[in-house]
Amino acid sequence: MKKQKKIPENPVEPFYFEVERCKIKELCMAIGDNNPLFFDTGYARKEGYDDTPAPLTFATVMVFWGHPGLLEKVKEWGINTGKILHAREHYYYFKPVFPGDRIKCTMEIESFRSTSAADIIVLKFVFSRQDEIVLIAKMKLLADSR
Amino acid sequence: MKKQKKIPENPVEPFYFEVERCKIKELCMAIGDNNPLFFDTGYARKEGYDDTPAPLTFATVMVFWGHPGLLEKVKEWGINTGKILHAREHYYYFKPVFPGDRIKCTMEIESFRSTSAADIIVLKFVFSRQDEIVLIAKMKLLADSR
Amino acid sequence: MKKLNFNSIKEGDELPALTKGPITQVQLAKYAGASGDFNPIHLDNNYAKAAGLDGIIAHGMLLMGILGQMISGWAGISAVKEYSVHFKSYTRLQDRVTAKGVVEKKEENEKGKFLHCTVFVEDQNGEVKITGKVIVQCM
Amino acid sequence: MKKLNFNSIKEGDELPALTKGPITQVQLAKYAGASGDFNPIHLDNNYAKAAGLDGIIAHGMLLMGILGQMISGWAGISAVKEYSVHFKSYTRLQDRVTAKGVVEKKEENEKGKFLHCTVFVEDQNGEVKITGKVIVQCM
Repeated sequence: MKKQKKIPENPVEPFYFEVERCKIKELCMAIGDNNPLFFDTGYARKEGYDDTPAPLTFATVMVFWGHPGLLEKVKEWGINTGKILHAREHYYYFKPVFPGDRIKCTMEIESFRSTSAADIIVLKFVFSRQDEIVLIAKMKLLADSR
Repeated sequence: MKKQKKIPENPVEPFYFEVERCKIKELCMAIGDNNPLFFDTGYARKEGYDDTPAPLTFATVMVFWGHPGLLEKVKEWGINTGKILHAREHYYYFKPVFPGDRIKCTMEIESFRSTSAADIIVLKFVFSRQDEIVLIAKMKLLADSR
Repeated sequence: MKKLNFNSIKEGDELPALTKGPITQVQLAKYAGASGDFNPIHLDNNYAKAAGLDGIIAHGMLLMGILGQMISGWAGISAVKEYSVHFKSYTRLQDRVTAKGVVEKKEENEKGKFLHCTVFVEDQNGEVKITGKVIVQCM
Repeated sequence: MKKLNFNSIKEGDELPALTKGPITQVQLAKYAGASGDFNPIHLDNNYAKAAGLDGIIAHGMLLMGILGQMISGWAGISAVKEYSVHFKSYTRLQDRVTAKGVVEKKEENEKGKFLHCTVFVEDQNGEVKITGKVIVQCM
């Protein structure tokens, strides 16, 4: 029997993420990207940046560390997070993100569709710094709906 | 045949570690210590601290992340880092460590002894903030000497 | 600040490929620690098997990160305006992966000069792991 | 700032025990990410076996951290003046561990009032993983 899905309109309160130097470095080290732009403030300044910018996929860090309970939330809606597939990830870049930034993250559910096999959910995250949008991320998830 | 060990007098240059909030939180989360003292600046201030203090075993974070190539160095001395045992760890606390601190770490080899079975090495780390010692750590390692 | 020169690039040009690997459990632990994604299917072989997989799989986002390294290394990070991927197949321990791309279309409009590229990551057997699109702004 | 009251504590008093576990691969990945200690014997079962172990072992420092949680939770962190441990035996996946301690000696001198404690961590079978000593300053 299918469980009732309760997808709220405003699923989570906006949350904040303080960008720290170590998370930029650690993400690049895990990827294996040793571009000094991400590690060396002096180098980054010479290149014309205010500081070492966050790499292209930094949104992941801001979401998982900024809201460690997010998947639990998704589970509360009746989504089977034990069998979830990350289907798509889409970024729109407006401004670089730097260490010291306090980034506000607002999440909304852009779309939700439930078929006999899968729940298809698109989460939209808007990241802003002092009311200026720096990044938008969309994440499409497929969960087993049976 | 035993490899020649070359233990230098000043094995590594002093290195610096910038204490960031996330590493204090992450260490406590990994340990499973959810004392708000380590997570909540407001709570820590009410308790009479300047900010969320680093937990008792934070030296590990400062050594491994502050000097990621340290074990490689030890290997260069001819120590078998593939078969190394952490035998003892000893901390002397002088002042709490807080987010934002720039900690200087000076390492010396307190003792080195080589037997037919093991190399026994004691590393001493002195952590200081603006020339004030905040923490001393001693780490005893046993490595297979054959 | 690195910016590509629009005039020196032709449609059909290949982006400089980037090969990595083999993927190890240590790398996945590093990625988990950095990203905060500690889903055990990336860390615990028994858990992954119980979840119906052959074994541990890499974080899809690690692959997107590797592809991102190729892109930002080529174009400069602030030149990248849009980047998206589809996750196609799992990446397993010991896989070697190569990030590749091609300039599909050059576009010049009132907002500037742009390159539309397709990008992807494949493994040592040519199996495609992720495919994506990037829009890069040029000088 | 938490401080223990010297007069209300007797030699032989037990510290409040703290039980944790089971130890999981996810926890070891979290510990590796936090500490920066990515030694594969804590992360990769095949590597651990090739190194002559039964399988993955926990970071000794994780155990010292758990014991440290027990100590700082009891005494307040700034009261702890000295803390040392010996690593006695390996901790494996699925082990449940309990941190314990006892006040061995009360000491009052010109520097203040101190408690000398012995502390240790044992697993579900009573096997001792680490033993240690702590010096705590009181009011």
